[in-house]
Amino acid sequence: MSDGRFRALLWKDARRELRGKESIAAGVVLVLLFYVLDLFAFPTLAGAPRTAAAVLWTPLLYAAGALAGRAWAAEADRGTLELLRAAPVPLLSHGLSRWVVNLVITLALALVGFVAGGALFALPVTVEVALPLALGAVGLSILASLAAALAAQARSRDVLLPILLVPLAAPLLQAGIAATLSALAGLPLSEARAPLLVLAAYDLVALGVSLVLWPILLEGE
Amino acid sequence: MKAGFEAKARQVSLAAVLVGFPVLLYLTWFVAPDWSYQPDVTAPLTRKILFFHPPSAWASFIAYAVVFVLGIAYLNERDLRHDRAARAAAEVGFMMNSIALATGTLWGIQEWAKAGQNALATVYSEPKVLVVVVLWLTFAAYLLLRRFVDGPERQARLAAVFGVLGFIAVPASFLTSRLLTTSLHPDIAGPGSNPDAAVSGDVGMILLVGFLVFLALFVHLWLQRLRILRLEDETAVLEAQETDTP
Amino acid sequence: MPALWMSGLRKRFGARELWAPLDLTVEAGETVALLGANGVGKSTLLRIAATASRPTAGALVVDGVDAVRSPDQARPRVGLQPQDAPLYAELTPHEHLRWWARLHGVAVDPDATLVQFGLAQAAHRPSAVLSRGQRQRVALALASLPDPPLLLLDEPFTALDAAGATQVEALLAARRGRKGTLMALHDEALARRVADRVVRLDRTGVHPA
Amino acid sequence: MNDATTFLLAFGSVFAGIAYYMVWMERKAKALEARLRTLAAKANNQDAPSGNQA
Repeated sequence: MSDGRFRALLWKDARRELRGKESIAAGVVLVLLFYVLDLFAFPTLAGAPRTAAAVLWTPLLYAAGALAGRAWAAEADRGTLELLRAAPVPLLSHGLSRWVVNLVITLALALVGFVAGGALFALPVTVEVALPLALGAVGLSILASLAAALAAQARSRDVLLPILLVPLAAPLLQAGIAATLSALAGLPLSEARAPLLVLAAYDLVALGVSLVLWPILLEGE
Repeated sequence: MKAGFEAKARQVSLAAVLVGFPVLLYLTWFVAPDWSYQPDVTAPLTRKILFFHPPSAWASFIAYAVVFVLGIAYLNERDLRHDRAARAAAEVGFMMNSIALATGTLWGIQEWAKAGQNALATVYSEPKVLVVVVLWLTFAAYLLLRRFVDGPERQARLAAVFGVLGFIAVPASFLTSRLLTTSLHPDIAGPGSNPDAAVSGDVGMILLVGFLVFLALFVHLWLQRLRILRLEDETAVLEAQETDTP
Repeated sequence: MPALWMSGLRKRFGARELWAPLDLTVEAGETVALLGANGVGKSTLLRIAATASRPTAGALVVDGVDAVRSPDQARPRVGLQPQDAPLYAELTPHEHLRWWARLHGVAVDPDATLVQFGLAQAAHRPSAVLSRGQRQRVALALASLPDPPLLLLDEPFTALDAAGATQVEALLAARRGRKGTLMALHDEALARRVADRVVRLDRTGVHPA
Repeated sequence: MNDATTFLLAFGSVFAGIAYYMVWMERKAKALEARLRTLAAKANNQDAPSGNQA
């Protein structure tokens, strides 16, 4: 499929997300909400690396799911999936173009969380902390897009989406939190090689599997 | 014919279960090493759950593998019979998984309560138990997804897709926790004398018997559940025809 | 070579078989109207022809391409106006046309097309604010934009005023003799007036009406 | 919970649960098969006498 057509799809998905700017704004507010909640519970996170890891990862997991869900729900509700199924491109490209837009948004939210963590709780603003979040954001955007496309075709999709996403994201969260703990303990990147490798490997596996699953997921009855 | 083979397999697995469980009980009670007089073992009786928790957990892993394979079969051949078998396997697998989770929790509380740690958190962060929890969440999500999707074809297709994703996530979660626990969580390494770590001759043999019994139980319950689902579909068709004809 | 050739086509939802195996041919240049009661599966038949839905069994050839074995090759040869004319609420008709043209890799003059379909004043308003009739016209413009060998219209006249109806008839006239068109309709009189041939779909298959 | 009660609770609930599930399923299967026979029988005698093939 020529990349001109893929760029056309990217343009459509990006235009829909950026036109309203709602989803970026909603995502940022959603992430910051978690940090405000954390303020209630933890005046400081110094000396509490495990709590800090949870503070960094929970908003990312939830926001990635919510935003991916919003985009797919609109497609399902308005029947525009029917339009896409008649478009002269393989079904896979619709899944991928939506994922790429979702990836950019999820990375942006990871950045927001990263900065908020540094500003509010003086968590170290270092590559060691940033890299796991970035790798996690990549994996989460893939899994959230797939879970959202599943939930969009089911009833009570808002409840179902996190239920579908959490088990799939378990390895990501385990490895991500492990890498974050190593970073918060001030250890250099080389110390966190194992969890970072797991993160990167799981991202690749998720992407590979999504290439096979997208056409099945978006197929018309 | 397939149905004949299925009925026979159902009877054979039932026989295996009816014979197997008493044998397993006997082995657990009399042949297993008696831990009641060992100093650090506060719950000798409960430790005998050891012969039930791992076997039911392994049976639930097998169940999910069956769900995965049948999901792939459905996606290739789009034959709803594969999907019906996958659904039966998932429901029974979820039950097995719940048994594994319940027995694991009870055993963990009793076994590790003495160490003064927060028992449940320690129990569940142990890699071997954590994977049972993750699989339990995956099964729950799979069954909920089926419940919330209308239309047999759509339900079969989406369940198969989630079946594939879950089949990758669960082992990945186990490998991740196994890989990272040893390196980063020294303080939560399981209790010193982890019973199934030092698997002596008898314990190993009984564990194997336990696994075979639970496997036979899974096969029987799966085929029985499949029989019920098939009968329900057939009656639904006949009832539909009954209302059609004037 | 026919624009659409269906033979022994079946579609099953769970235990329900929509129709007995059906055959349908739309010659290149022929406009066929498909009548049928609600719920008999007219939309499903059109979606199968557009490769947006998989048939349970049977042969489906679109403009010479086996659409069952290679749907991706067949799909660019088809234009589908889905039921209820779905559009992206955030995008304007103008953006829809430019986007669809780029997807098909064809050049288009959005403004001229919009004028042709009577959408000049709605050209730059988000589709969310358009009326049902206006959305219908945008969907028609999209489906017919690449002048596909096979055009599939699902209830094209619903929610259209007199001007809209004449635009559809103009579109059909422009394609008659050149390209194949299959329309799902309710009104038999209208069908006889605008189509070369009228067929009826029911549980037993497709029959001349 | 002392040792003995946990043990009995665990083993008891597991066995009771499995046994109940097996009995329930067998009974349900039998009921469905009976219903299927009556439906099939009704469908047959409906077709047979009047002989109206669908």
